[in-house]
Amino acid sequence: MSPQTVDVLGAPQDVATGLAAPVSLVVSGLRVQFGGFVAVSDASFDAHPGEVRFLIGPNGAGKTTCIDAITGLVRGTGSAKLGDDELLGRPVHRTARLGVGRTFQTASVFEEMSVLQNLDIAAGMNRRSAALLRPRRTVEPRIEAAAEQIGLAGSLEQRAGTLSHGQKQWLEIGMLLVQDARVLLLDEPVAGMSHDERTATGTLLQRIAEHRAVVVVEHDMDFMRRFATRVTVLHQGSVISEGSVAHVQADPRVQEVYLGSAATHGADPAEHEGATS
Amino acid sequence: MTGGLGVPSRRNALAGTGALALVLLVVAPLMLSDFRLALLGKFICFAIVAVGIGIAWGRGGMLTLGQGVFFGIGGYAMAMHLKLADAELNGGSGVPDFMLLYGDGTVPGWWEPFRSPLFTLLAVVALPALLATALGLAIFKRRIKGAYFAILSQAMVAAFVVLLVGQQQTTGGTNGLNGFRSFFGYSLSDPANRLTLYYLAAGILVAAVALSAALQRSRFGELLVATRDAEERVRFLGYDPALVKTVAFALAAALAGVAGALFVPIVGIISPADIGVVPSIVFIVGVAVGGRAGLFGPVLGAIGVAWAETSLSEAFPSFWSYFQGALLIAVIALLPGGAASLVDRLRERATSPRRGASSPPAAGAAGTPAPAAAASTPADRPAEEVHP
Amino acid sequence: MLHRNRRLIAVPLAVLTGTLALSSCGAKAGETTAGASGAQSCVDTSGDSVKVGFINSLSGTMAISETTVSESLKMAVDEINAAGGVMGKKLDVVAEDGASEPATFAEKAEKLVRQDCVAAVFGGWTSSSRKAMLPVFETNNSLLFYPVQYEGLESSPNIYYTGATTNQQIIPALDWLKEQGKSKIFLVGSDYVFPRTANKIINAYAKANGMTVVGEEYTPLGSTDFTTIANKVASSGADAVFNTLNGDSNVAFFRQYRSLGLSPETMPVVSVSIAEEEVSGVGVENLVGQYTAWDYYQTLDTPANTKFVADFKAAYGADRVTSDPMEAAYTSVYLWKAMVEKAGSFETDAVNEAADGVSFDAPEGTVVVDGDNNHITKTPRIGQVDSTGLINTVWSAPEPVEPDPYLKSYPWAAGIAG
Amino acid sequence: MDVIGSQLVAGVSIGSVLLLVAIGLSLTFGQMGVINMAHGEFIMAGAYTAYVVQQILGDAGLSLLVALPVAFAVGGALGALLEQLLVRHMYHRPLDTLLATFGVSLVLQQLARDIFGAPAVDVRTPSWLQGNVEVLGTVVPWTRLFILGVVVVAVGGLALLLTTTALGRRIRAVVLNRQLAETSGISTRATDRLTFVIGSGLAGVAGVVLTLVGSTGPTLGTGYIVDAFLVVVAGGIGQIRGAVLAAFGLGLLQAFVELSTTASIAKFLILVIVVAFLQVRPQGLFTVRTRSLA
Repeated sequence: MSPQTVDVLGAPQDVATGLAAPVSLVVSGLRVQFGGFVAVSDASFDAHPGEVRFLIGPNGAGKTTCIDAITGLVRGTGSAKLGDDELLGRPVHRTARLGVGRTFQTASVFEEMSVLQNLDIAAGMNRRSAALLRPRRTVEPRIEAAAEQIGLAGSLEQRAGTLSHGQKQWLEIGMLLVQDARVLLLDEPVAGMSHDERTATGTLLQRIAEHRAVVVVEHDMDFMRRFATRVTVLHQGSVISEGSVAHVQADPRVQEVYLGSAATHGADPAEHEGATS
Repeated sequence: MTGGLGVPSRRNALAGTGALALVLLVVAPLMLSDFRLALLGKFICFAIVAVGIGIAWGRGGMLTLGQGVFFGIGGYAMAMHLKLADAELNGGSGVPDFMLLYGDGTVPGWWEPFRSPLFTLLAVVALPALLATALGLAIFKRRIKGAYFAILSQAMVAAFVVLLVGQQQTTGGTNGLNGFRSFFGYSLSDPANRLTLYYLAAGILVAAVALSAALQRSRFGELLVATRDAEERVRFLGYDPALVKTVAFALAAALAGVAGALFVPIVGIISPADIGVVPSIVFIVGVAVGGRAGLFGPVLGAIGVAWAETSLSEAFPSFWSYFQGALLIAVIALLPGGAASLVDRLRERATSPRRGASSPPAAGAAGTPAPAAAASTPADRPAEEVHP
Repeated sequence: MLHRNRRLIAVPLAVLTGTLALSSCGAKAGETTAGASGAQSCVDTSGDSVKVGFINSLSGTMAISETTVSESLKMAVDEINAAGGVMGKKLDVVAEDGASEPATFAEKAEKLVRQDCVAAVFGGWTSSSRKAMLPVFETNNSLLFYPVQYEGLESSPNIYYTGATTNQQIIPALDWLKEQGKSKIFLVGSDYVFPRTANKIINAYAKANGMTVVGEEYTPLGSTDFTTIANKVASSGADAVFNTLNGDSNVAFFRQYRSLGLSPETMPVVSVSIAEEEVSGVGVENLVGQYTAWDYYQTLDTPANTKFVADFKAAYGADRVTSDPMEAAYTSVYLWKAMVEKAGSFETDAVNEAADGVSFDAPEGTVVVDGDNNHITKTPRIGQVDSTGLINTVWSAPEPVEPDPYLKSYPWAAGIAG
Repeated sequence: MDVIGSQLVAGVSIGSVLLLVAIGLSLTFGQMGVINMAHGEFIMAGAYTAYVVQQILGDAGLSLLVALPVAFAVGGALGALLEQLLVRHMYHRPLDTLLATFGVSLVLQQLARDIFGAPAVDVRTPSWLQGNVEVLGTVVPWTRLFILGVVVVAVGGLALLLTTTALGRRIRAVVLNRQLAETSGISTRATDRLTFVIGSGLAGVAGVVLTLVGSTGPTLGTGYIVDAFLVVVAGGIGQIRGAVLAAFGLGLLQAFVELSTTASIAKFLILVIVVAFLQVRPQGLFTVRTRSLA
């Protein structure tokens, strides 16, 4: 069985958990400041269900900081709305409860626990306290489905710490799925993956995006070209270009930014990464 | 098997708990002289504290150097009740003896509720739990953790002791409270009643272990470990780690309170020397030696260390300090999982040649498309830094 | 595996309720008199030796003082054994460490009495250790000999108090201060039962004798910062300080006191917890000329003391000193021997019966047991620290003072004993 | 006001002792996120060093001055030993280090008891430190001024070291971001060890100075350790200025609270105030975003 053949991420499940219909993430005028240093000066972008939104830019452009601000890890001003809910100014766990899920640059799973335990915890945000006090007796259908989706259905009892790097990142995505995140913010989800793994991940993301908003921060330009629906380019804390992959690649400002820093970062969208595909 | 986390399987937990109950409730009373049995009763009190520490520290990562506060609250609550009850015995004045001697001969208002046995029993559990909840929410909401939390909890116990010592007229000062004659109407000088007390303590310890086992196997138990290992991740999954930790901390506090309340009639005294900075760390020592994260490690460690102290210090008083220090250093440095992990390690060596060699499950390799390739290259990167 | 999980908790709970139901058949409080039920004495006097117990803190904070007591106890036992023992039986010592913790004292006392079956126990220092042990001795109806001056207000049929009670130390010291024309007293003490009780007595005494207490300060045990308290003392206008500080705190207090320019001439300090043993630790230079109140000093000129000091130095080193608690401990063993021999029995009740009027020519002079309260007569003495660290008697009560732990013979003390 | 003046002086004098016992701890805690429970015993070792030096040299004045550097060396050596044998192996487990070093403190205390005996030993105060001087209308003992002087020299020296030397820059770099420092070619191993030596050496110096205040016994250090931790925590990790402010703040607080209540209540209130303060500023007075505690 492969992710392509089983669809468990669709409407039935959302209905089952009572989550509202898919909604969009709209960020406008986001600004983050650390002391005197402005990490993000004025970022506006949006992400809608049905599209995979890529957030790219050279190192230090403020991509991860944007995610940090949206998820409440750092304080930002401006606005980030999920549907009608303003996300900024909430504690991290409240933001998460509104349906915002994120991954980290280094896959952050509970290493000591089994895959099943990882997923079960991620699925538990809305459990009542009484349910928390009981042991887990069965594998919930949505967990089983998500495990299927991320290709770990056969490894439910495996300790997460023993998973391969790529598997950990899938597990993390799986956790967002069972968490019923309405918007997924993924920070470099394919870092360190082989080409095949990247392809599988990209396909997975496209499927997820059918019912949820997906934002991907990525350096891998080849990956972006293959799977991005729309792209937002950040540079020094503000948006310099936005649009389809083709549009962004053609934008002279983007080329300038990437060429200017290509020598140090090796992230020229047109030349460097393209050569490997 | 639920896998990982050092949680014993249900069968093992049940067998272990049963064995513990058998030893404490049947074997020990048959084998030990009544003096040694009373000693064991005292160690059982420490073991009940240890079960709580196992939950808070072993499972939750909160190194609490302040369990003496909760132990003390439970102990003093019980001691106050016993003093008041004794004072009413045989048509007494209702004023505890030490207040007549050192105070102004009147019972302060905050003592009065402890005349009620029901209130006292409630207070023994609820007061420590409430205090821990209040402190926990305050501390954990502010994301104070790790070493900061340890130091704060230690400062807390230091403050508590200073307060107790300074209020001699109402707390007995350094003398503490002692000289109890009865326990809920039963004479404490009757050996039959003392035996009952022992059974009570042993029974509560067994119940505490069972509670801890149930907790470890519950979803909450898993969440607690997750919070210990990656607090931020838990937060991003929509949980408030402060709440998770507070619940565990309050549970540990309640267990310490119950232990303190049992300690009072068994040992016959509660004083600041039993609950200060050093006793609070010594509570930890037993847990560390036995194995902090396991189910039985804390219990066996606490009883074992206390037993060793009593028997070794009888023979060589100064040697004990060296031994205790060296034991702590050796266990923490070489065997952080405690004695329990030694057993696991031996068992593992016996069953499988190498830990890392256990191959990823076949289903994962066969059933997935492209990801399958990755499964064969286990990227065993060093464990993520654990925030204690 | 994941399913079918029965409640783990059910089994132990059943066990618990079962055991409770089974075993709750003991005596109700008040039904039996204390001591009667658990007091089957196991003391074995059939052989040619009999066991006695020592209980002193050999570790922890109190080890400083209590090891010396254990040494003089040992010396007394060795002497008695060399002279043929008690009623022809050699004494076997079982020594236990109280570890400076009251709960440990209670535990070890219980062990000595019930496990080792000793005929009598000697030791204890702090009030808290005595209070902790008291129920053990009363429940098992056995004997403790307690050798340290204390706060009084206690008298148990199972404890013999061979140190001074308040009317043999505190009150004589106040009499002496009054005699010296000191009328404004500053009280400094550690925060525990002895200083608090002593100061309660001092306040009552002052009221009745036209003296004023111009300040009363307590510091936590072990406190080493006396900046503020010394400032308060210096600016109080007191003409004497009554010091009930314990142990290490004295060092810090006297250092600070001295560096503020205060001296024995301008504002003498009378200490009741500094004996010869403590002087060197506090520093002779800090104490020279200051006063102490005890019933025994190493410098006493009695034949018994000359021998006691010489023997002690021979046993433990020429540089060692002897002090009041050591002497009281030494005396306690001999008093017990005399009581046992008068009773002709090691039984607690028989010994108690015989106790009244038993006397011993102690290093401090002849002491007599008062069978009413189990204390002994003692001769209060004010001493002054000299430059060698020894304490010389500057005032002595004309005759031994009868013990009065509840201060019944002092009208002004009416409210103190509750 | 007479009283205010005297309590100001008292507060500064309490604060200077607090600062001296805490400054070394603050350094090691900040550098490595490690709580050294044996710090108190290093202080005790310093105090006994003063005693031994005085026994050898005889003259109280000379021996005090000699003891200061010797105690620094003794403390530093103990620190190096501890770091080498224990702390560096447990770098990722700060709480375990806390417990293991508590074990070390038990052993060191008993060692002192066995070597020097349980009773306190007498370290004499030099004649040139006896007596007092009037400051702000208050009589101030020379010993207290001397302690203040030692504190100023120690803290000033440390500040200079951190700001002007290469070692100091390395230490600050590691405190700010250990990984980055490591990748920039700084040997964190060497830096850790040196920091530990300096921090422990300062504990030794504190021990010498404490012989001027209180008694010198095996439990000397335990009396100060909780207070020292509070200073470190209240001041903020790895922050010298934080430790300075916290120490003198707590000292003054203690002096003035004690004036109107008792010493016991004052001590209790101080602890409560620090806990409450950490509610407002969990990272202490001054904050560095350190990797170990962020």
